[in-house]
Amino acid sequence: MYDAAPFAAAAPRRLTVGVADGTGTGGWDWRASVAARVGTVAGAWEGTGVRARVAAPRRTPGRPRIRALRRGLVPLALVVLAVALLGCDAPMSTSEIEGSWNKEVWKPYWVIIWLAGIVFVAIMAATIVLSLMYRERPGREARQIHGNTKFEVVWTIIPVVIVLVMMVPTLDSLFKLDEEPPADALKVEVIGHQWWFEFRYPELDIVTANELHIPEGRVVDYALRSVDVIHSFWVPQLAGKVDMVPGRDNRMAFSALNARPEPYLGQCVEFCGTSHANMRFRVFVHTAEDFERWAREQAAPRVSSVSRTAEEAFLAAPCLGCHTVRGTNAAGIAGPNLTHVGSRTTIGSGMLENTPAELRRWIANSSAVKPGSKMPPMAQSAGGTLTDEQIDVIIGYLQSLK
Amino acid sequence: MATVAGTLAQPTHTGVWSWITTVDHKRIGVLYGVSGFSFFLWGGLLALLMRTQLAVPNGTVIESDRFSQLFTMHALTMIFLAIMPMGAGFFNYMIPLMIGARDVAFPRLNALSYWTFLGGASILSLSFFFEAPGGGWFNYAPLSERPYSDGSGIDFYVVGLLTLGLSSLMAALNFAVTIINLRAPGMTMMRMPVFVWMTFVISVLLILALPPLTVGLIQLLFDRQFGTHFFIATEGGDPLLWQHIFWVFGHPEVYILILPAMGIVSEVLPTFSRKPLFGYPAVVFSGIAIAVLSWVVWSHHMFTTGMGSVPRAVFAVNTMIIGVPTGIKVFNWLATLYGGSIRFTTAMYFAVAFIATFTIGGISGVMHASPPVDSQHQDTYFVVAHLHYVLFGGAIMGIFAGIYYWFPKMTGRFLSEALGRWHFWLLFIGMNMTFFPMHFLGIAGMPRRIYTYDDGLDWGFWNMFATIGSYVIAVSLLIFLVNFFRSVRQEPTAEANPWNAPTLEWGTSSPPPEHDFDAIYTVRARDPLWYDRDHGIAPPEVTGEHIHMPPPSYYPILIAIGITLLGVGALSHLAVSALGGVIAYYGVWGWALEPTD
Amino acid sequence: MAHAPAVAHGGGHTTSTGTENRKLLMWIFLGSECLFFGSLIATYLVFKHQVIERGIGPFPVDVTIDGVSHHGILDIPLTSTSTFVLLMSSVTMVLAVYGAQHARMKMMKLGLLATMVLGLTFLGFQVYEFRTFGHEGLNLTTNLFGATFFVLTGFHGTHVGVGVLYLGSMLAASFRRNGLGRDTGAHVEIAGLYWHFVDIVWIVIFTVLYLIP
Amino acid sequence: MAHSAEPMEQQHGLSPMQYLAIGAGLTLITIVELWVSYSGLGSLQIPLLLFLSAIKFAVVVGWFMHLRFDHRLLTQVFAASLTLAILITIVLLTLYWSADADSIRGYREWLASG
Repeated sequence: MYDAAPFAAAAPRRLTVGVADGTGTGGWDWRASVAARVGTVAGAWEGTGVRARVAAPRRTPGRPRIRALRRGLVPLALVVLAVALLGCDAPMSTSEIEGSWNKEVWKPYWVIIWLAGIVFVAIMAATIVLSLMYRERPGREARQIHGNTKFEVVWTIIPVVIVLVMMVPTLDSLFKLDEEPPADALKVEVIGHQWWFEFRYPELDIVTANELHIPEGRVVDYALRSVDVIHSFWVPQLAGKVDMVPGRDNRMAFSALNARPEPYLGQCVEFCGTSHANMRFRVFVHTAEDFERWAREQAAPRVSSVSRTAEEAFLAAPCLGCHTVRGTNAAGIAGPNLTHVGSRTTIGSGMLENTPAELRRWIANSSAVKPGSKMPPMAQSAGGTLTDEQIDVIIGYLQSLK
Repeated sequence: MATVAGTLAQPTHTGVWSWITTVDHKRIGVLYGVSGFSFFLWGGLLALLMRTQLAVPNGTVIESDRFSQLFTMHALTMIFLAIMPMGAGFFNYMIPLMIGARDVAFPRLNALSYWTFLGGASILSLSFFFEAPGGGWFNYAPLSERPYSDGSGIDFYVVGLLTLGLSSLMAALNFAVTIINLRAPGMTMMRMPVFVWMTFVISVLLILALPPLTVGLIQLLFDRQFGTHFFIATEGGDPLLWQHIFWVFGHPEVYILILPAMGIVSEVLPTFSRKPLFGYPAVVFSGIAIAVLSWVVWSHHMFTTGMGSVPRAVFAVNTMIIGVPTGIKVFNWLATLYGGSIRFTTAMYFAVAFIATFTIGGISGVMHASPPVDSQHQDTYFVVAHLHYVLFGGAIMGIFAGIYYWFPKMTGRFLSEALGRWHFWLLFIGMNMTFFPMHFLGIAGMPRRIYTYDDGLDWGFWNMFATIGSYVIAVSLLIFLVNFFRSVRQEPTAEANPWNAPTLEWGTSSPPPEHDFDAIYTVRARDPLWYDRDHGIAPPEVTGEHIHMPPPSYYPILIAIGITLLGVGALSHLAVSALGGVIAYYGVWGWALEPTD
Repeated sequence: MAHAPAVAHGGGHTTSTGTENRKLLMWIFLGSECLFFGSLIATYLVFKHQVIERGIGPFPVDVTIDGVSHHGILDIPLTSTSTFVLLMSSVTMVLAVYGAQHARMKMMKLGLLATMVLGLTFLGFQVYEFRTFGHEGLNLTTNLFGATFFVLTGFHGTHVGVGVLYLGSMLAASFRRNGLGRDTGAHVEIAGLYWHFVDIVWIVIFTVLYLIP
Repeated sequence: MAHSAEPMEQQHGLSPMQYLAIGAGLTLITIVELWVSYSGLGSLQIPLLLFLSAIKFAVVVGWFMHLRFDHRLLTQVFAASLTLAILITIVLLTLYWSADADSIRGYREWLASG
């Protein structure tokens, strides 16, 4: 029914996104994954002593109340499991606090998780205990109770109190997150395109794509906009998301807490069409000095050391219709700015590593790598106009644009 | 009961034509139920395909655009073609019986609702032969606009939903009037079974929530067909207006999906606990409170769209308050178990499991009522987990409780309890396997609506786990089908009130005669059959007077065909619309002049 | 008890609340319509200021943008006349209902006819207004004022059109041998509810769209 | 008992002459409305116009549609729906007229600046 063949044939070797500990190393080994996970869970169980408590009542079987309690521990175990997993360091985990926004989020979040956990355990336990205790048994009649006003009042007040307790930190964080950024905040415009991110630094005269560089500890004031459909800007470890809505000027401000060599991973989270799943980006957090250096390099026009003939070949190709290379007459705006494309680690909005081989695949026929890509195929073999030799020259040129 | 069926029996109609022209609420209920369940299986199949694609990172089973169509059609099918009609099936069959009436207020309108539903469902589902909509079920503009979705998919969405909306509106009007006006003598509002109450609340919600959706769909239709720019920002429109309008409808819609299940559970729990529902007024009023509050929370679906702090704070507070009446309901259900003598039939298993799974969905719902937390949850698998705990753990569990509970009433036969246990446990386990890990995936940062994800993000394990769970659900549904088809072939053995239940639908034979009751009950208490039993009151006497039932009519299906053609015309050629209009008008004319007595 | 069944189809008309089913149905339906027109009017109001801010005319009212004054396109005297026509149709409608309920068939038929004629006159005014606006450069796609205006008044006009068809069918049926049958009063009254509702919607639209600057 | 066996169709309402008088009154209010809309009363104008149209609305609903003489249930049904419609309109407009206007203007300026 579904013709998956064309896609399967072209299935790209995707970029693995391993972070510091070098996890993502190619093919997915589910056995190893299971083993690791079981280890984590078991560790969590040992750590909380749940297992011991689970085992204990087994020696005194019989009375339904005890058995019920024992079963009541299952939901408790689930909560422990959930908490154990919150700590897991998935590269896009929302529970890793690396940004000021996320730090603020977790203030109400912890309160709410605890309340939710307590309510969850209480209701699961009550359901199981009541179900077991009041099973039909010979000689026992159901008690014909219609209701009890006192109980109703009590369990109206309980959720009211819970909700009130949730509201206080929620509103506190909500208004804190919406505070005006300080005047010296770094201004960054984030512009959503189908399906890539454009980053502009109006004060620094930098335009780049798919790789955001920010200094550690300094508040960044983001203006979030879209030129086509609704996208959403999200780096889970740093901050929650804010949508990029055409027609609106959305703002968010936060700082990254720690500089580190590995990028933070971000992704569009509002469904935006064919390659929504492939609309990814990276955030590099530098120390103040490193950021200064990066900004200086990026603000410069294209590096002059590139070979004249390669540049001419590039400018003769259809590329300049959509791409800009500052210092040349390539000034298209439909696609990412390529002035310093050689300095980026990835291409295709975070899909491929920035290597000559991957660039070749991308330029030859980008939509074979990224479904729906707006960049038409360039290679003659895919219906474009460029020969393999021409593409080679262009790749060399692009790689040199550091 | 029904001892004198011989003198009262109407000629029983059989054959396809009798089903097409039927105006009997029980038959229409069966039509709704069977159609709804078929669409439920179809929607489930779409989900299995998606789960298969997502089982491993970089899956290559389904390509991107097809995947978008799958998740869009899965949602539309489950919401509009499965859960709502299955609910409508129960309303149709049970409401007149439960309020002691002989039919709904407008039997032909009831038939028209069903056939219009079938027309709208066909338009929506047959889109797979052309281009299925792929913008998600809330179909955000401007992705749904011409420049970004050029194919016919979104047009199928618009026309299908307009037709289905019309059908739901007619059904809701009918049930609102039926419940207000056709109650048996003595059945005051506060003596109505909770299921009837919830049906009433849902009808009111539908009547008030569908018009905003209709307006939004019309504006989208105009944008796409006539070049207006309601939702196109560069031309002065506003994409967020679509979101406001959609969620003004969409949030009440969520309660429209879950309240029938709450009603069913409120019937099943007392019957099998053998004691009245604990705190009946509290359960009823919290249902009403939920319905009222559902009108002032819609923007919590839009916390991340850049609304100001104050609006978000207001909508957050409103949303959290919904947790209070919901909590009251859960506590009262639990208190209904307390002190009971619980008989664990399959229906009761589903009802008790409903309390647990629905509570999980409720808790996660309150969690993202907090805008800061929601900024991390929104559009991730955490939300997918939440909504499936509400709609699968809530609505579907409740509906299965209803199926096992009322099957003997509807067919005169029992579903096998042994197979029922297998069905229940596999479904329960599969459901939790599928949806609970989605909480973890959401917290680990997995966005919803992605057709693929990279290796190395730590999402592989739980995705595989969830996929296995989805196949467990599929197996459990196969067991249910076996159970169903085995049972309907058996000889009818069910007596009038096999569960010893308190409500009026059990006061007539199983299955009920065409005229429902040989004699109309007088209601003296909230649990009429138990009250009569305990006070030694005999069932009402049959007088043998002639009971007039409305004759069958083919005008409903004729009008429905006209309405469907109107919609098809909007997708193809206006001449088809004109033809549809003429047919519909002719149908209405014939309908108006058709003698009903 | 047994001789007073709660439900009797056709003639009996005994209901739990004493309100006739069809009348209740129509009122609930009109409640639903409130939300329909409410949403359309809300859309109009949402865009009203943005249209002027964006500066692409024609505009509903007189505005001055960058020193250039633009003439408001709405013709209030003309619309006042059509509003009066629709108001009068409500008067003739209520007389038709009176006739139907008091078995004065001639009064009923004349009332229905007059209401239809007034309704068609109103539609005529609307067609004229739409055409004039078209000549002045305002159509569905010009700006959001055009879109919201035409969709809102267009759907109101559609309701008037459906009402004319409804009343016309009823008038035609009343010439049959047994007229509208024994429920004549109820039939015409319910049609009247619909017609009056269309009128009150126009009262709101007239104020919100035309009169309020 | 909620069950009432009274005959359904009571003939109630006004006489034809009274209906004509109401029609004349409605016309009069419309003329006043027109005068108000041209008068330039400033801040009073909009509330006054809304008030006058509310009177017309109420008169048509109350007398022409017989709501004053009918079962209270019908009034409740209609009033509840109307209230909800007004409420949603007000909430929506509040949302748009608060922070949103700036956000929309900001985007337009950004778009215009290329």
